[in-house]
Amino acid sequence: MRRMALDLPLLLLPGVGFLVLTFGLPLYWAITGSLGLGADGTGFTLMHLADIFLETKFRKGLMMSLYYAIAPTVLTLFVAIPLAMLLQKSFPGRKLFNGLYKIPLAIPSIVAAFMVLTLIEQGGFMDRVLVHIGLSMPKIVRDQFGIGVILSTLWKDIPFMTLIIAGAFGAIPKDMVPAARSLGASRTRAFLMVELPLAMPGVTAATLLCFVKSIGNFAAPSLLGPAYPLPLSIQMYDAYREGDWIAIYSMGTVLIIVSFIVLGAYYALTARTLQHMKREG
Amino acid sequence: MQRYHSIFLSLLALVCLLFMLVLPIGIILLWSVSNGWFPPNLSPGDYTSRHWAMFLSDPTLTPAIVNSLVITVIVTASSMVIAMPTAWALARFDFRLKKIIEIFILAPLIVPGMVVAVGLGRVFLKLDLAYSMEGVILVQIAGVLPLTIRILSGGFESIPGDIINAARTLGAHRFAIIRYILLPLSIPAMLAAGLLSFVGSFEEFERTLIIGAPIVHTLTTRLFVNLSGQGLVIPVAAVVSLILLLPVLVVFLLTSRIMRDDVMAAGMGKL
Amino acid sequence: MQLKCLAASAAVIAAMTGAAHAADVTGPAFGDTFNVTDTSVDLSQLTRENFYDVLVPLAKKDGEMTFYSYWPPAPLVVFQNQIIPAFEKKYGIKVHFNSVETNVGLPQLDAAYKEGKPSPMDGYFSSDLPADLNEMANIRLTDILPNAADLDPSLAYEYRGIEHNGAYVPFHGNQTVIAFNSAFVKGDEVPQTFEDLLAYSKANPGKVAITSPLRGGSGSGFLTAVSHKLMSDDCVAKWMDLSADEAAADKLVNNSECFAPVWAYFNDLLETAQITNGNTDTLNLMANGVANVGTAWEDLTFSYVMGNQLPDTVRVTILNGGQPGGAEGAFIPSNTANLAAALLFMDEILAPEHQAWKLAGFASRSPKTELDASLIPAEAQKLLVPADIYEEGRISNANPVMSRVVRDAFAANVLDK
Amino acid sequence: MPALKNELDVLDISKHYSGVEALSPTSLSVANGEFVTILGPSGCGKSTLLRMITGITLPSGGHILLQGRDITRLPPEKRDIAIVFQSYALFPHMSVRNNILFGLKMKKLGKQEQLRRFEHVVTICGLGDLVSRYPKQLSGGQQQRVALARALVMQPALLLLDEPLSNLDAKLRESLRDDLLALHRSTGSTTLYVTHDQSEAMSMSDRIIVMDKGRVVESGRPRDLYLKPQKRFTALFFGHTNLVPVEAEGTLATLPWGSVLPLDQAARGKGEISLRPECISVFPDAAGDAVVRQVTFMGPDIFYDLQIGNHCLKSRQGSNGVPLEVGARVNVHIEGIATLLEQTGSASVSAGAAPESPSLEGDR
Repeated sequence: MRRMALDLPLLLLPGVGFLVLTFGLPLYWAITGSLGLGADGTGFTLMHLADIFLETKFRKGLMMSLYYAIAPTVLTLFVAIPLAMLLQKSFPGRKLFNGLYKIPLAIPSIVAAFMVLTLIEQGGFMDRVLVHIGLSMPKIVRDQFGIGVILSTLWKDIPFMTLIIAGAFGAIPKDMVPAARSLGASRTRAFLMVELPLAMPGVTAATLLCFVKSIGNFAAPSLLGPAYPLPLSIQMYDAYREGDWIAIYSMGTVLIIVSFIVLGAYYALTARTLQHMKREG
Repeated sequence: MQRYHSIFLSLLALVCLLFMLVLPIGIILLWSVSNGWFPPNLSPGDYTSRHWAMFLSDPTLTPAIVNSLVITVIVTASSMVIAMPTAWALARFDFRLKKIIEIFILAPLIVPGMVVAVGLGRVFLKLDLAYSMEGVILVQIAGVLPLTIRILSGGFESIPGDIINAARTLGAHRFAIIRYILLPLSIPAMLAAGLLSFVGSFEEFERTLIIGAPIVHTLTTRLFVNLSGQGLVIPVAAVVSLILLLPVLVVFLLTSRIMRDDVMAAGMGKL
Repeated sequence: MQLKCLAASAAVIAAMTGAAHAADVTGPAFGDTFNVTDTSVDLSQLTRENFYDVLVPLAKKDGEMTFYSYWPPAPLVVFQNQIIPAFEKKYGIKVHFNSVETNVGLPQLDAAYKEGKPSPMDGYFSSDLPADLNEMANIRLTDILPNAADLDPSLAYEYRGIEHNGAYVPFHGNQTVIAFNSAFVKGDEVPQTFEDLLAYSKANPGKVAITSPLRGGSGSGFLTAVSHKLMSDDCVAKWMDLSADEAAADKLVNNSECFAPVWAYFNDLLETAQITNGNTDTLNLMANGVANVGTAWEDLTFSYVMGNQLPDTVRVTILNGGQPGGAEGAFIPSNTANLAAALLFMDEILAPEHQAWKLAGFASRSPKTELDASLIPAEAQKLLVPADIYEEGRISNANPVMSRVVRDAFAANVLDK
Repeated sequence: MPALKNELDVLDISKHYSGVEALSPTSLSVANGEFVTILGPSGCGKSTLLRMITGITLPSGGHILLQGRDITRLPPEKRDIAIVFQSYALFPHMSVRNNILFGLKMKKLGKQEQLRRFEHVVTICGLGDLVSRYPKQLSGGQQQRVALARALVMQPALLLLDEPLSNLDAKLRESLRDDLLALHRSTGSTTLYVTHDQSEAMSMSDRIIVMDKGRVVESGRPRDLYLKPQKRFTALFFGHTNLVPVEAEGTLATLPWGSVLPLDQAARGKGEISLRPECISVFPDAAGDAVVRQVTFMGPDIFYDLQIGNHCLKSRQGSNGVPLEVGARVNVHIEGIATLLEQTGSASVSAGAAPESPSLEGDR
């Protein structure tokens, strides 16, 4: 026991210490900077933060950031869960598919956005194919709903989420479904009442990860999104180019707050179910 | 009936792969050698290697590739070394602040890289780390560390405690346990974490740009200008995309043969 | 040879007698004091005449320098393939060249300056200037560079509404234009006025692409052009007042009726025209045959057509009333570590042979009065704005504060609708 | 047609996976209220058989009838069969209460009926204080009882138990074995029990079906299988035995050292018989033809390893007498009637397949 008391801080030190220095400190500066403290500051004020909610372009930008994060995440869920189920089954070529479907994970998101652009833009490849059968592509690039952005985010998110959820399904003890079936649950009900709840930790974690990956998404909205409103990620980059540190810190702080609220909600929601499933009980 | 079913699934998977992977990559391949490709043509009317030649003869490309590889490898290796003890502590010990520490470790995934990089950039200037490889490596490690810790600790959790006890009773000391028991058993987790770090570091853009560019360019920051809305010339962007695609794809395909999905999924799947 | 002797003696005389005179008339720095951190060069003694004699030995001692360039494809090649090799050969000074996305070097410069560190670049060809010129770039380059003697005076001291007093050496002349595909837009359909453009858009919904002023220069140029044409003279005068501050800008833009016709025009136009994410986005739409008319940069359109990324039926014009043009340039940060080399390089970029090379190859118009578009091969001439329109068509910009306020107001009054 | 009194009839059912036979055509039946055990080493096909009976896997051939109804192709939820898995397969995200109620809810039983059955099963399984706990908060034995309760509450036509005791420690296993039997008697449920533990099988079953390598070796009452196995495999699988070569002549068998035993059936030629250690008595005799080579004290019993001629014999005696010393000469007396083992079929028993140590423990 005495050894553990000594070991633990030593073991935690490299990872946690590194993150405190390279992440905790910048975070602290960002938050103090947004409050008007710190190097560029003019004294404590909440105005910079309030601006994000008061100024139209920031407020709409925040909404847009949330939209670009939530919409694809929700849509991804609907595709990734069936896909993860599919991967539990055996069919000819499953191995190949299992190897290849993850490729988008390795493709930089800006390349992904570019590929989506060449495919689905008006006058892009799909459009040219459709022209030959007398149809034309609807406007889904630069459209007000950001469909192009969402498609390109989906392209990267679906394999990511499928991987995690397939892992979660794969980890369910093999007798669970037969047990439910023998107790009278149909295939669907066994899925809804046993498999899905058991895979839920994986599903929620995947959802959270997709959400946080998308909320900072820069490339796709920049290439495929509507010209207005611009999500905070792009506005931050613009502010950086203009050397507007305060704006970066304020937008950053708001994004941090939003993300932490989501993270907090996630833990609050999952804490109870997780607790029962934990080994220690 | 069963047979019918599985053939349908195969077809579906095949169509998905064709449409989602082969088609987009094929099209940018065509674009990269196109010399004028206007609608309604389904293939370029004329071909040229000009766009490739322009890039491959660019003297700044080689240093960027070298930087990318060096940085990516160092980031992957160091994040592994840094993550290992912490991941072990999180996997094996129960302590009061565990939840807090877990959340803190996850947080860098959530906070936009720009915020971190801008803050660090100022300090790095003071420390003469700005525009240096060291600086870029440090800031990138901060980005890949959370997932590395998660996946490794997931892997460590799955090592039965009895194995270690058994090794102890057989006279293994701490170092021997690590060397002969823990390392071999955590190879799948290390592989999964390493792959994710590799990809993450390679495609990292915001932090590298702010801390390193333009003195230290990686392939990604070097080529970003050709892909951003400001400078997007499609054939050039196509060449750039393929150049960016190649290294990660090669690494990915190589490792995916020996990589275990469940390990990667397990690490990320329980936050 | 003889000429060189002459120049040298002139320099000596100038150095002996002309110091006081130079400070009065063509003082090298626009601040009263120099705050360059590299004191190896005595800027107060530097003139066009003694330029090379003083600098070449000092620059050779520097031995190397770093130059940043922002991206437009043509100037990149011009630096990489033309100017830098020539410069390195001539002086034996190594140039570390970095291409950066638009102006990301500026925050780096700003950060380095605040930390008291040397600037990451010794010269920077950027589309924007540091905010605080007095502190960060205050050398009157256009008055001391020998190759700057024949600069177009309208470009030598002012850029996009910023009075820089010569700290920003114009390098690459550009012009915002309306590009159109002459295969589809024929004869009298070609818009000549803003009304024409509106009418064409209404008749051909979706066929006009307007770059978002938030995302690209051709868009903000178009916004400037519309404002210039549609606002009353009184409003235009207030708007173009280069000394306008935040309050004045806010008053004019948000609390007067001046911009009402501008917003009305855009709101009308954008009912049928589409707004794009950048200069190249607009051109790509035209290449895809989705748009027939779009806002663009003259040189970018030129290089697109020359590179087969746009059909060779695309032409450019300037609408009646003028569209903004100017010359992007380069500056030397006050915290450069290699001042002498940087000064020499700034001079090099204005050398007539380089300027002619890029003009002929990339329609990158020269700010030097002696070089005009006639250097461009005849078959490429058709891709430029016709000379008669060009001469009258160039208008200048409001100052940056004003431009930003107008841009935000555009977002609120047009894009947000 | 099968007789209708049988609850379960399995007719020539078989399974092969991509050409590899996991189960040869197998038939068996379980009568109403009967407790039948399938016994065999791991990998003998018993789990496959069980999974087909529950409907988790579909058979490659043959039929399964439950109460005379063909259920071969019915999905698991439509069969009136409940199963207790070796892993218990308790739903970790549900409390004990919800685990038990799960099947009743699936069957959409009335609330009253649900409650009645729930309380009954909670009582008989002794789960009173545990109902609001979660599976991970229970001990192994408690989990096992919950799994059993979850199955029993369905009042299934057939209850399947798949090695339900194998994850428990020895002491618990024994007490739960008794509980299981008591439950079986009180509910009268028709039960098919799968195990690899012969002592479990013998102590609980009305009938045992011995399986090996994907086929049934033999079946019968525990006592018959133990004392009069027909197959070498059965003889070896049930505890300790002495396999002794004999010469049969009529109803007499001559052992290698000259002793003669009666046979239950007339036969002729060379053969092999199984002699249980407890059928071999030893008496100290300085002129005896056997020598004690090893003495193993087992508490209630003593095992003597004897050498007679060049054969070894294991004998089991009560430990209340005066123990013999190693090296003592003894006389051997063999009781009972021997059965010649069939040499065909699954007679080849690999050394590892006979579970020696559990049998010693279980035979006390």
